[in-house]
Formats: sequence, C-alpha cells, structure tokens
Amino acid sequence: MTTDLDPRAGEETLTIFERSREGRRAFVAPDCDVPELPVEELLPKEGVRERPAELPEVSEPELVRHYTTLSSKNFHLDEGFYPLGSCTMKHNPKLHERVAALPGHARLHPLQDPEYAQGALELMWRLQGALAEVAGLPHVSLQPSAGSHGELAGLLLTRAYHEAQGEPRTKVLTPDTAHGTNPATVTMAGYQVVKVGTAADGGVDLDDLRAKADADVACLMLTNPNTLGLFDSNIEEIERIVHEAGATLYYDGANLNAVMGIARSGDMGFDIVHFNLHKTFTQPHGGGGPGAGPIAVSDRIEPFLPTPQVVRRPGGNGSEPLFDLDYDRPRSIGRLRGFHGNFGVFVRTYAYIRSLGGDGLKEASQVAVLNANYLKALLAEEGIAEYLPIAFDRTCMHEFVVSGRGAKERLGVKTLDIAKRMLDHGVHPPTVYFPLLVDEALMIEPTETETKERLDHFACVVRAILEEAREDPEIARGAPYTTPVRRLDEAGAAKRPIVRWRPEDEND
Amino acid sequence: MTTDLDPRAGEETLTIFERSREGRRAFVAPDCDVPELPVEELLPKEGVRERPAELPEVSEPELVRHYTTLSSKNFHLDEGFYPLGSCTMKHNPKLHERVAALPGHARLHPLQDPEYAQGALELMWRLQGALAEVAGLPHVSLQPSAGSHGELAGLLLTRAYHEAQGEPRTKVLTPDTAHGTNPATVTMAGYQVVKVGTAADGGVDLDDLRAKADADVACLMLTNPNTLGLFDSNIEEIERIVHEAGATLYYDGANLNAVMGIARSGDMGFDIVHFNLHKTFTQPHGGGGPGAGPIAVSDRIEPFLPTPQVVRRPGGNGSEPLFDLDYDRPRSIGRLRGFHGNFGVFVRTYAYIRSLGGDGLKEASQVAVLNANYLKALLAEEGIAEYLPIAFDRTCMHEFVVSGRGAKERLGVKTLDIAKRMLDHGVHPPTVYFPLLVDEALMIEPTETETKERLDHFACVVRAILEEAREDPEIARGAPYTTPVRRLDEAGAAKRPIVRWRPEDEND
Amino acid sequence: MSRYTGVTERDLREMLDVIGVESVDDLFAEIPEGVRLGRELDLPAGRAEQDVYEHLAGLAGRNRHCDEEVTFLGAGMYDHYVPSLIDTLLQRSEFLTPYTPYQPEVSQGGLQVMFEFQTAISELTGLPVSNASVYEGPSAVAAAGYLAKLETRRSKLVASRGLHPHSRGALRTHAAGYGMEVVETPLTATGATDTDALAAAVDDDTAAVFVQQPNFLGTVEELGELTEAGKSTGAVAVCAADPLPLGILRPPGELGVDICVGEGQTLGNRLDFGGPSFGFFAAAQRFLRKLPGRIAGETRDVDGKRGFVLTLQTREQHIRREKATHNICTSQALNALAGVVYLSWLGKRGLVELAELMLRRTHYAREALALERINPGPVIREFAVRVPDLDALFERARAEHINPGYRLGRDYPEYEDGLLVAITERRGKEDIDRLAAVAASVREKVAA
Amino acid sequence: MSRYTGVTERDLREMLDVIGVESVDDLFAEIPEGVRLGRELDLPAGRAEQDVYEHLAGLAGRNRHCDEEVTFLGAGMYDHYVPSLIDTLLQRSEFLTPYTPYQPEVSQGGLQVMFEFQTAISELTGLPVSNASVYEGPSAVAAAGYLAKLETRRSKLVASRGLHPHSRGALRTHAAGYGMEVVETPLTATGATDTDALAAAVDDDTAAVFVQQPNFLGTVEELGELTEAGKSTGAVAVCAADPLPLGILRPPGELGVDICVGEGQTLGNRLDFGGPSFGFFAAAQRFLRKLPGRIAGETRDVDGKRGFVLTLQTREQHIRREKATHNICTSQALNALAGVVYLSWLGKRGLVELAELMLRRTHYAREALALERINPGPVIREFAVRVPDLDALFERARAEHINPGYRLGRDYPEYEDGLLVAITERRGKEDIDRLAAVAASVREKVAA
Ligand SMILES: Cc1ncc(COP(=O)(O)O)c(C=O)c1O
Ligand SMILES: Cc1ncc(COP(=O)(O)O)c(C=O)c1O
Repeated sequence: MTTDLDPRAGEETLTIFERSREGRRAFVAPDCDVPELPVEELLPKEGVRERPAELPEVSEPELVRHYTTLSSKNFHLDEGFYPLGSCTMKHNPKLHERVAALPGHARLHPLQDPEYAQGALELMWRLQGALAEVAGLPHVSLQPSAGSHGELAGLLLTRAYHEAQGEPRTKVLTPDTAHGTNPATVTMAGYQVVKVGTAADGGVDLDDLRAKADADVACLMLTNPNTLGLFDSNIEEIERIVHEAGATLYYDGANLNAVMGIARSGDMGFDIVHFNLHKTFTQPHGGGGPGAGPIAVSDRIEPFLPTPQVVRRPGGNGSEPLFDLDYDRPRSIGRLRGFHGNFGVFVRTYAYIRSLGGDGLKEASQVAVLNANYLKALLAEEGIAEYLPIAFDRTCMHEFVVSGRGAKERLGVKTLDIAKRMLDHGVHPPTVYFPLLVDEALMIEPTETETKERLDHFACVVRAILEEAREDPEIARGAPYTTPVRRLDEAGAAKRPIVRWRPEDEND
Repeated sequence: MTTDLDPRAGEETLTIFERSREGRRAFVAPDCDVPELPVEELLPKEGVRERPAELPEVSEPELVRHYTTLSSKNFHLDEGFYPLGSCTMKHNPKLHERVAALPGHARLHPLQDPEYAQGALELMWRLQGALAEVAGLPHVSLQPSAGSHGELAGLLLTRAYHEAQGEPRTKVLTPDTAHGTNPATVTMAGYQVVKVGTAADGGVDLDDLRAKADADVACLMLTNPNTLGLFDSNIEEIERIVHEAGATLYYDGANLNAVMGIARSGDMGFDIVHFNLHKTFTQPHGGGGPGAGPIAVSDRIEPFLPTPQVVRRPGGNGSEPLFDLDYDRPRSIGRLRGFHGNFGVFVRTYAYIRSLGGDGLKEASQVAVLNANYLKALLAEEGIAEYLPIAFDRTCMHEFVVSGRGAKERLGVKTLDIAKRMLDHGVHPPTVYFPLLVDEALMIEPTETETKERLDHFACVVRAILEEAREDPEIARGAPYTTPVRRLDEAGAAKRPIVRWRPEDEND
Repeated sequence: MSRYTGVTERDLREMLDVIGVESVDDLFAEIPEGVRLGRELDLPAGRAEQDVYEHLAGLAGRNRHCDEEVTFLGAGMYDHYVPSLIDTLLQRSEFLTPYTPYQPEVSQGGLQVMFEFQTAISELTGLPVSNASVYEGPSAVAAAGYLAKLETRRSKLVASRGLHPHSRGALRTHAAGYGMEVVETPLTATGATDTDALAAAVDDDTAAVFVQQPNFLGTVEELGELTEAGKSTGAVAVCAADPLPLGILRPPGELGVDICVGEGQTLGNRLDFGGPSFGFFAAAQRFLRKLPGRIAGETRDVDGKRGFVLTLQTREQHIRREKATHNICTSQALNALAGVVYLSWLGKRGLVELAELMLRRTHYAREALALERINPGPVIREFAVRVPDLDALFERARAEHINPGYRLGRDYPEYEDGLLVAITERRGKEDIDRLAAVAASVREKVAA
Repeated sequence: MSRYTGVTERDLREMLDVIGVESVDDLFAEIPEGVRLGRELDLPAGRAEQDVYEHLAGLAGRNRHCDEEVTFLGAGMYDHYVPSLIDTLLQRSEFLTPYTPYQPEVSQGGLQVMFEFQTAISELTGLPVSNASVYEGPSAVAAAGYLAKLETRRSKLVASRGLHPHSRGALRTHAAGYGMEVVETPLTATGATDTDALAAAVDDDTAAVFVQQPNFLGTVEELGELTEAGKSTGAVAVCAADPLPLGILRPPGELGVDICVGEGQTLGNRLDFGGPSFGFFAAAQRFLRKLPGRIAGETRDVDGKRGFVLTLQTREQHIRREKATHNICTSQALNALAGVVYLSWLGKRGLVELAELMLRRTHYAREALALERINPGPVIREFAVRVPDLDALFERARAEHINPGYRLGRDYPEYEDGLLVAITERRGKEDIDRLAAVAASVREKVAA
C-alpha cells in the first residue's frame, strides 16, 4: 500500500482477468425451458471441451468500473485538439449515434427479405447516389470495409478490367509519398510496386511518371491533394499520361476533406476512387475502426463491381419502386466480405450528408483548408519556423507537413520528443514520421470543426515546447510526465512479445 | 501561456459563456413554413424583449467538448469507492437507462388518455404493489419528488388525519440524530420541532420519549436503522408509546437498504414511510437528483393520500382491467406537484425490483450489512482504531459512524483533513460531520455492490493516511494535491456570493 | 440473482471470520422477533436482464407516445425536439452517478454546471439570482409561497386562475401545511387575468401574488400592470413563466416581478409521463439568502485557481435544520444539466428564432382552426377555442393519429367545451392543416 | 448549416489576414480550371437536426427488425441479447472517438482492451496468439489464405462446402488477387464435410485447407479428423468457428488447427443489416509475426509501470509497406471492445451456460419441427431440414410475424427445398412451438 501522491499508484494496472474471482457473475442465464438433456447425449464425446475457457468472473459493477476507468486513460476527440494528419479527426455529430441505434437499423437482420428492408436498401441506394455526385463517378459499391479494403477492391477491379481486355499487366505505380496501405495493397492484389518520385514542388515527378508508365502498368494509385497536403496541379497531364499507357487511375480518397464540392476525382479523370467514411464523413474512429471504404467507378469498370449491388427496380403496377440486392452480376469480381457492408457506418454518413447538404460539405472543405493554412502561417512565425520549417512552402490544402530537422539539429530534440511533450499540454500530437519523404516529419491536419482559439492555443503549445527545449532539451526528451504511463519500452515488447495474459503470469 | 507540467494549467477554467463567440451556432432552426408575420403584429409592444437573453453562441463540437471536459472533473460511482453514509451509493444497473429511454416511456405525454397509457399506468400500479410489500404498508402514493417531499407529504397527511379527528396538535418529535430534512420538514408543515435524546446504546432515549410524547404531539419521525447505523431494538416499545399518545409514527426510509425483506416498517407499527428510490432502488444520483420519494401508508391514513392515485378498475365485459388515474378523492390533501410523479425514476426502480425479485432484494440488504460490519472490523484494527474510534461499539447495520476525535487530539488532524487526503487516493470520502451527535463524525456506508478488495483497499488508504499524519500532519492539512482544484475558499464565496457569470466580469 | 454483488464463498468465510460471527443472520440478531418478516417477500422472482427488458419493452409498447401520433397536447409539458448531444452527455457516468457535490475538489464539473445554469436562468428571467433547481414547476410555485411567508410573516396568497391548475393545487396543498390561505382571482371574458379583481383581492395580509406568463390558456398577460396591482400592499410578486416564450417576451424581472419560477421540461428534458424534469427559481437580489435548495458560487482555491462551491449552505436543511428556508435536499441536478446544455445549444440567436417560430405557428394554427376563440388576444405556444362537438373532434382526430389537445373542461367548468391547443417547433404547417381539416369536418357535421 | 464549424466573420478576417490572402477561394488557386466543379453539388439541401432525425427514423420505420418478429433467420448473423452496459461503454467519447493508438501514453485504455481481447480469443480458440481484430468473418478467411500463401509459397486452397457461402466467395475474390486457386470439396449425404473428398483434394501445392465449426448447416464437424486429413501434405489448417458454441466445443487449437478465424457479431455486437461487426484471427505461435493487422503487447514504462503498446508493427503496412503481411489499417476496434466486454459479462461459467442452453434448444427445435433432416447428426445453434412447401411455410409464418429461417436453395442447389433454422437464447420454447405449429399446418396441407 504505497502512500505517495498519485492516487492511481496504489492500484497496479490490472487486466479484467486479474480482477476475476471464482463465483462472481454479471450474466444470469434465462431459465432453460426445454428438457435439460446431458451435453454428452447431444455432442460427440471428443468434440466437447474438457475445461471451460478461462474467461473472467466479475460482477456488473466491477465490469463497468474496469472499462470505464480504462476509457479515462484515452485522449479523445471530445476532450481536445487532435490534428492527426491524413486521419481527418473532425467532430463526430451526436445525432449520428442516435439514428444508428434506431432498432430499424441496429436490429435489422442482413438476410431479411428485401420487401421488409426497404428503408435500409433505400438508404444505401441514396448514399450511393450522393457519393457518386461527390466523387463525380457514377457507379458506387458500398461493400469495402475500410480504405485499404477499397484499395484492394480497386486493384481487383483493375485486374478484372485488364484481363477482360486480354492484357493481364503486372505493375502498379504509387508515388513515394503514398500511404503505406497503397503498396501493401498492390502486393496483396498480386501486382508489383513501382515507385514514382516527387518533384521539387511536392507534386508527382512527371518525367519519372512518363518513364515508368509503360504497357505493363495496370494502374497509377494517387491521392490529390497528396499526403504532403498539396494539390497536384499537373493532375490533367498525369491523367493523360496514365490513360495513354492504357492503365487505370485510382484515387485514394483519404484526403477528400480538402475538395468536397470543389474538385471531383471523376472530373480529374480517375476511374476508381475509395472514400474513408470514418475520415471525411464523420464515422467515429472508435480507437481503430469500424470504418467503411466504399468505391465509386467509371462506366468501364462498373461491370466488375463486387456482388451484391444495391439497385432500384421500377415498381410493378406504378407502386413504389422496389430497392433490392442484385446478385446476378456475371462479370463481377465477386464478394469482398460477408453480407453487404458496414450498414451502421452508412447510416451515420447519410445523416451527415443530409445535415450539411451540398453547400455544407463544400463549406466544410473550405474551412478545413482555411484552418490548415492559418495554422501553417502561425507555425511559420519566428520562434517556431527555424525549428519546424514547412516542408513545401506553398498554399496547402487540408493538411501540411513541417520537418523537425531544425529542432533536431539546433536543439537536439527529435520530432518524437516534441510529440511526447505535447501530451503534457492536453493536445494530441500530429502524425509523426510520415510521409517518409520529409525528415522528422510532422503532418498536421486541423479539420474544419476546430475554432481559431484552438489553433492559436496549439501554436502557443508548440512555441512553449521549443522555448523550453532551448533552455533544457532534457525535459522534452523525458516527456511525457502527466500521462497515465510515461514512455514505454516498445523494443522490449517486440523482442519478447507478450500478446495475452496467462493465468500462471499471476504469480511471476 | 504557462509551460509548467500540468496540461490543464494552460487553459484557465472557462464557463460556456466565456467560450461564446458572436455568430457561432449549434442550433439550426427548422424552416418557417407559415407566414413570417412581424413579431410586433402578434405581441403587445411593451410585452416584447428589447435585447435577447445573453446565452452563449457556440458550435456543437465546442459545446460537447466543454461539458465532456467538465464531466471528467467529477468523481463518480463507475470510477471508485463512494461510501457516503446515508446516501446508499450502490451500483446503478445500466439496463435501467436502456428501458427508461424507450420511447413508450420517455416520449409519453403525461396527459395522454389513460387507454393509450395503459403500459405506464400498469407499471406504476405494479410498483405501488411492490413498494407496499417491501414496506409492509398497503397504500402507496408515487407522487412525492424526493425523500424530503415524501416527509412533507407524510406530515401533511398527519395534519389531515389529526384534523379529521378534531385535534389539530402542534408538535412533532424527531431524534437528535435525525437527518436535517426531518426538522426542516416539520417547520414547513407548520409544526414545532421537539428533539428526543439518544441513549448510551445509540437508540432513542425511551424516558425522554415518554416525557415528550404528550397529547399535543402529532407524530414521531424516526429512521430505523438510525443515522448511527444501529437498529433500535426498542422499536416495539417506541411504537407503543407513540400510538398511546395518539400520534402517528413516520418512518424515514433513507436507511431501508439495511432491512429489505428482513424487517418492514409496517410490521414495526409505522403509519407512514417514504422511500428514497435514488438510494435504495438504484435511481442514479445525477449529481443531486432526480430522485423520487414515494410513500406507503396504513389504512387510517389512506383517505388523505395526494391526488391523483393510480388505480386498477375491473375491466368491463371481462376485458383487460383498466388502469387509471383517480381524481375523485374528496378527503385527499390534494396535489403535491405537477402531473403524477417522476415516472422515469419509477421505470428504473421497477426494472430493479423485477431483476432481483424478493430474494435478490433481501440478499442486497444482507450483503450491505455484511460489508459494513466487515469494514467496521477492519477499521477497528490497531493503527486505525486509536485515531478513528467507532462511535457505538455494536453490530452495525448498513452503515457505521466513527469519530475523528482520536486523530484530532493525537495527530492534530481533523476529519476534514482526512477526508481531503482520501481524494488523493482515488476514493470518495464518507459523509463527514453528520450525525452531529458524534464529534468529528465519519459516516461510512459501503453498500452491497462493493467487493471485499475495495473494502480492503479503503482500509489501507485510511491506515496510510493516519501513518503519514503521524510523521507529517501538514500533508493531510494541505490535501488534496492531485484534484482539478485544491481546497476552495468557501467562506469568501458566502461573504461575497457570485452566483452567476456577468458579461462585464470578463474584463475584471 | 447476485449480478450486482460480489461476495464469493471464500470472501464470505473470510469476512465473517474477521467480523467474528458465524453467519450473516447473526448480524441481524438485534432485530426483535416481533418485527422480523420471517418469510419471503411476495414479489415475482428475479429474472435475467433479457427477460426484464422484454417485460419493460412490453409495457412501453402499450403506450401511444409522441412519435406515434401528431400531438397538440400541452397543458404544462410539450413535445419539443431534444438534441442528441443531451443524452450523450447525461449518460456519462461522470454526470449520471455522483451524489450532491459535497466534496468540491472532485465535483467541479457538477458545480460549474450549476453556476452556468444559474446564469442562464437569470438571463431568461431578468432576475439577478437563481438557485440550481427545484423539483418542477408547480412545487416551485409552492416554494415561492413559503419564501413569501418567511419574508412577510403574512398569511394570505392571491393566485390568478391563469395559473396552471397543478400549480394552484400544489400551492393549496403546501399552504395548508405552512398555514396560509389561497385566494383565486378570475379570468376576464377574453381569457386574461382580471387585473381589477386581482387588485381587489390583495390586502395588507397578502404575502404573495401569483400570475403565469403566458397563462394556462396561452394568453400573453399584461405582466407589468398585474405586478403593479399585486404589489400595492407590499406583497411578493411571483410569476410562473414558460421559459421558451421568454426568448421574445419581456423578462419578468424587468416588469417588477420579485420571484420568477417555472417548469423546465421544455428545456431539453423528456416528457417521461410527467417527470422527472426540473423547476427553476430566480429572484430579486434581496431574496438571495432566502432561496430554497442548492446554490453554486464562484471562488478561488489555495493556488488562486478559479473554482465553484455550494454556497450559502447555512440556508439549507443539512446546516439550519428546523430554521432552513426549505426542506429540499435531493433536487433535479441531472435535469438542470439538460436545461443549461439545451439553452447553450439554442444559443443567443437560436432561442429568439425558436420563440418566433412558435409565435408564428401558434398564430397560424388559431387562424387555420377557425373556431370560436376563448382568448382572442395575443397568444404564444398555446390557445383555447370552443369546439361545438369535442367528442366528435377527438374521435375523428384519433382516427388520423392526431391528438387534438387538452379538454379545458377537466379543470375549468366555465370552459366545458374548451380545447387547449399546443404548438412547438415539431408541429409544422402540414400537421396544423391536418388538424384544421378535422376541425372543419366536425364543424360541418354540426352545422348539417 | 455551419453547426459543426466555428469561423465567425471576425475570425475569417483575422485568419485571412495572417495567411495573407484576400478570400478563401484564393486558397484553391492551384486547382486547374478544368477540374473545378464550378457548380453546386446536386444534393438535397442541408436540414435541421430534427428534420434529419425524422427522415432517418422514417427510413428505419420501413424495416421489419428483430423486435418486430420472432426470427429463426441466422446464416452468419444471429439475434442475441446485447447487455445494456455495452452501449453505455461504447458510447463514451473516450472509446468512440480516438484514432488508432499511435501515442501509447494517452491510449492505454484502447491498448489494454486490445490485449484483453487477444486473451479472450486465445482462450476461446485454444490457440496461443490472436490479433486485435480484422473486418469480419468471411474476409478473415481470405486473410488466412493470404497468410498461408506467404507461409508456404504454394498456390492451391481447399475449402469445404461446409464453409459459409460468403466466406467461400470472399476467399475466391481475394485469391484471384494473390494468385491462388480455390477448390471446393463436397458435403456428405448427412450434411458434414466429406473427409475423404477433402483428403483427395489436398496435394503438395495446397497452401491451406478450410473447414467451419459448426458448418453452415449447423453440423458439428469431426474437426480432429478433418484437420489431420488436411495437414497431410503440410498445408495450413484453417478453421472458421462460431465463437459461442466454442463455449462447449473442443477448441480448434486442441485439434491441430493452425489458424482459427470467425465472425464476432454474436459477441455483443448489433445485427446492423450486416455490419460493422468484427472478425477474429488466432493462430499457432509460429505465425505470430505473420498475423495481419494490429497486435497489442504488454511492456513497462520508464518508471517500471505496466503498460501496453502496438507491437510487431514491422509486419504492418505503415512500416513494411509493400512487404506488409496484410494491407489492413483501420479495423474494428470498437466492435472488438464490445466483444471482450460481452465475453467478460458472460464470464467463465456464463459462456458454458449460454452454449448449453443453445445446444438443448437447437435439439428441442429440430425435434419439435419434425421435418426431414438434411443434417441428422449432432448440431448446435442451427440445423437444416427439407420443407415440402417452403413458400407456404413462409407465407403462414409471416402471417404470425415469424421469420422461419434461411432458404438454403439460395446458395446450395442441392438443397433446393432446404430451410436453415437458427436458435439463440432469445428463441424460447414458446417461439419454437409456434414455428412447429406452422410447420405442422404446412405438412398437413401438403399431405391432404
Ligand atoms: C492517405 C491514406 N490512404 C489510405 C488509408 C487507409 O485507410 P483505412 O485506414 O480506412 O484502411 C489511410 C488511413 O489512415 C490514409 O491516411
Ligand atoms: C436519513 C435521510 N433522510 C432523508 C433524506 C432526504 O432525502 P432526499 O435527499 O431524497 O430529499 C436523506 C438524504 O440524504 C437522508 O440521508
């Protein structure tokens, strides 16, 4: 029983398994209203467990306290500024949770007969139309479970398209600034990754692209604005080069929050785009999901879209049109997953689109870009810019990248240290060490739902950390100090991985 | 911009009014679909506001962050041990929030025609029956809004009963250990308080009672077990004395958690009892309400019960019985409040009773008493007992009182200091300085939903605080150190009360 | 059924051992035989969570609620839209489960909410001080009567029949306790409080005068004149106000009102078949130390940090006991939180927009119904009309899942054929036109 | 409609000033004219919260959900009771809104949940290591195929027709990507995987063998024999398992299975018309560094305090990029939280009680229906029967608000007249008897 000042110190961190006491229970089984035949009579002897799974035995109060106390150790979006670049940590409107929880949505079985699920199918059909309009590409599949899954769908569609043209092709081009999921998807789709360089202005190196866009390239995966937060104004030339090589153009929609209602991937000549509904369209991030990665495609890609597709069939005798799931898609690449996608995510996205409307979505992008450029300007001021120089000194879109090179060289303080020190100031650090192109990168995306005061406060925090580091760099190197735990031994965790609690652990 | 270690220091505490910025909004009005006539045309000139109320102008994200951050400054029941004596801080089952939120409950208008509110009226009728069975008194009114309101109802019923007997009577007896609401209620009901002393064993001083129970006494208000946590075994004698004097016997049901299914107020001869549904029956305390204080009464008191009463009328042609609100109660004391009581609270209480059943309620009381006696025994050990001696060394019921006299005299550390130091150990202090009878009182009620580990940990915390105070009493006197604010100037707040934010305050 | 307790067999043995008794029953030895129940409680057996849910859902399913009909029923509680963020915040354990903030250092969230609530109510009512909440509207009226008794030592209360019947009822019931007589004054032929009758009823023994704005029929009262008449002999002027119309109505504080109370259900709270909601209680500065219930005050901690505490507790029952200003302890903290969050959600301009929308739709509805007007003057939120055949109207409306309003005859014999129609931002033109069509069909039926 | 943004006119002026541009449009100057939309988006105008709620509630109201009918529909997702505390916890902003825990010092809540989830899944499956979640059941099967490809460098996958049709579909679609061929093996006449046919299909180029326990028809497979047959040439043995029956079925890890995946919807998640739920992915120790997705590991901080971190990240796409073991980034963290809370709520004895209740009711239902059995052997959770006149059965059942189950003919031509009937703890004897009565009436109709 320690008596030091930290109230939590007394209580060592316990997992729910270590709180278990034999005999406690939160679950009370409903009465067995059928003959209680012995299990042995109903199952083959060797098919039955010898000992029950070692799940914890806790009462409801202790179960609730365990997970409520755990939750209070998490920094979260309803607490403070969360400028994680490329994650679009915008406010999650609370209306969305209420409509998602309606029994007509949450309690609807996926295989319910379509005529008893018209509300759900209409919602999906209307969402497909809205996403098509935002993307500027007419055909949408809601099935992919997240952005990466949408990327995989995109490359499987690309493969099906090229094979239908009789040219299987083997390579996919990705910019060196691409998000890690792009190259990982290329490999998983059976293609070979070919990196395209980045020009001095932060856009695609056109010469390198022309050199690599040969007849064996199936597709170019691109995100515009790119992961440096810059709009690639050569997009029309890029589109021409890629389409001339007979390849498809894939748009990673993770950065869509910059250009809603302003520029559309379809109009930029893209064939396939994925959306990240948990970024641009406010599905809460949930600590790492769930999300959804629907895709919109051009006419030539449509025949291969996954099965089933949500369609509207003209009503029979003038009655209401019947919304339905179409399984009759001979050239489709088939199923990507169970049932028809993350419907709960569609409900929240659809509520967001109906709340904002077209002009509201456009305003969101305009304010996201305004906030990013304002924060970039604040960090370009004296006392900060020398240590955290902007990577590309151009107008940015919804995010921008600064390099911690200045701080490292002049103050001996790495981007990691700056990020950890931010934790002591009640703000979440930006994305760090991505894109790899920028040394000691800090990728900052404020989003449109932050106020000027929050951006000013963040700039003050950065300034204060740098000022402090000038006097005593050790402070940042040892940060954080006020968080539930301080810096953790990640190397040790990888060397001797402990990936589950074990009963015998209790006494070591 | 301070750069000290506390992440929250940077951000001075702001009220929602100080976060307001002209032009921001969270509310979007639905379109006006009727002629937009000017207000002057529809309201008398002098009846219209000159300037709008100075409510804050904030966006939804900032509104949610403001109140979410405020909430995280509160100690709460799903976080740790909360042994507030006489408050019965037992676990609030989460099922209760789900059933209370069902639209059939939350969205039901109080004046809906009874035939369209049969579910609600049946729930109230069944709850009345269950409370009657628990109290051992046949007639129940659900109308009182909390315990104090139930006490007032009880004394108004007493007044009506005595006036109907033709003897108005002027005095009400309350033990000196009674909760403050008892005497306050006596005055509000137009009676004169007469205090009854407490005997050496902690029960009612029978001689003092006999002396004071004269023909001018309308009622004796009692709680058994009493606020010392002791069951008054002279209850049958007390009942005899009071009834012989022609007075009614009122049972303050705040301590019911000790005796559910074990001893009933009706069987102890009480005429009127109030329940605190937010104590015994898990209605969450909500930071100070809502609660509900229904009353159960004997036959002789029934005619005077408040209006309306929920009744079951025999169905007409053998159809379902009609549950209804009965307004035809000529001798009733009339209405205590709007509509028919805190229905939302009844839903949670009814769900609790149907979850536990009779044996579950009894088990709750048994474990509450077991936990209290166990913790009392832990605090009677050497190293604690000398400083926090038990007030009455008898078997306790659901709570017990220790005196901080030992700590004050030997360590120069008051009960207040011990309580404040507990805050640094992540537990909520017990009730302090009540009942007044006990010097430097600490009233401890663990409830049945705490585990043995939590009780052991609390005893360790107490032991650690006393050990520390022996070495350095200053630490406790300056506590707490780890809470969002430290000790506050309560005297100053009473001398120059600031009970609202003012716009001009901003610049002082 | 011990899903909420955690005493295992092993715990039990160890605990009994430490206590020094053989069994749990031994702990109840001091309860005399004569008062022991000695049998099982006669209650249905405990059930699994899913069974209790089914049972409660079954009961809820037998109620026709406001999402299953278009309701014009008001008379004290109204079908307003509650923004989703209110449930999100109120369901947080940090707000839902704490007790009254007796330890301020770990209750700054609850205490600051009380302070902000007090500010918002003061702004709405135009009175400088407010407490943190009382039970609900009608008992707040009764509490104002008790304050007036403590303040004036007089014994008569004068209340206009414009006051909600439940307010007048609660006032009478409580007044019987604190020994005061309640005199009711009539409404004029046009459904407003009769100023002269009020003035006549007020005398040197009148402790307080009660009016309601808008009154029960929805009439916008001449609050200035009524207050002047009421205070002629030094009585306390009490106004029970509907908070949303105060967005555009002149604040009672600016019209000489001393105490403004009211029902808070319409501020982000559930209908909940009549409760829990909250009552608000604002007053002139001189009554600060006489207010009932909790009050939060701003102060500083030892480090000079801004903080909030329960203040002026010497008024309250846990300190002043029999000399307390009121016996209230547990009040409506969680519901008051919903109130201040709702008012902040509406915001300065939103409250005006919502009140104006209600005003215009009330006017439109009265025109559209084209029935004889009980209160033809200015109305907001509600209005009263005479209906030739009320039963027919209800029957036809019910058939179209419309609830036409409140039968005034239940409380006002003088308006036997009266219908009180309530309007909120949820009752759009389409709903109003459907009600008007039903009314028209009944009118023709009667005329035919 | 800027309720979610907060740039006031004054802010805008000040911010443009600091940036050094005249207007917001100037910030988009680098977007070439040719790709500017230059018109309003053709979408319905933004609406107030209450209007959006009405619209969504209207759509929801046109779906017949599981509280509006007695459903025996399963085939991959099931109507289980979700305890109330799961929504209470999942709706806390602290769980709902954070991103993937890249900063462990402020994500210990999320990381410890992942660690506890991994422990619970390892206990259920009898395999030592588990990741923190994948998308859902069928794509978890596909991910196992990809792992087997990386592990064995072989090109054939053998899958029993006992696997859910969606799992076989997703496997084929993904395999087309990573260049592998999927061979399906038949079921026996009694609806179990044909061990001999499976053994025959397996050869030296087989990377993995897939079976499901219980299989799609509810048959309890001879997992030990099938695994032995499948691993004869060194292929990876993959079992897709239904987690709740694992409460009493022998854990796949004890029967030679290398990878156990499955659908997590039944563990405290919503039906949600098919998603989001979660997939689990447990494996033998040797596959630890080949697992897809996030893994939480236990470690200590600089002060020696216990903590948790994302570990073995070098497998993942954000580090290994094109050499990652899988491209998954955002997964199903919130749904996995519901899973581990549900398993802790059931607890060690509760899981056994629930699984036994399902086993007994499945048996009772099959007896009560008295229809020809497609899989007469041991079944749990689900069973398949032939129905003389399926359309008549559905019609009569629908009339009594019963959904009799899944038409097997949709995916199994060989069972054109087959009905798959699912049982959970919510389908009591009373529900089952009502279905049996409908079945009986159809039988008689056909017989007559
Ligand atoms: C630029 C970019 N592309 C793709 C992804 C992958 O999306 P998801 O996490 O939804 O799989 C991300 C996610 O962080 C991203 O930032
Ligand atoms: C012993 C006792 N009696 C009465 C009351 C008053 O009950 P309420 O707070 O519900 O008005 C309390 C409340 O704390 C109490 O502890």
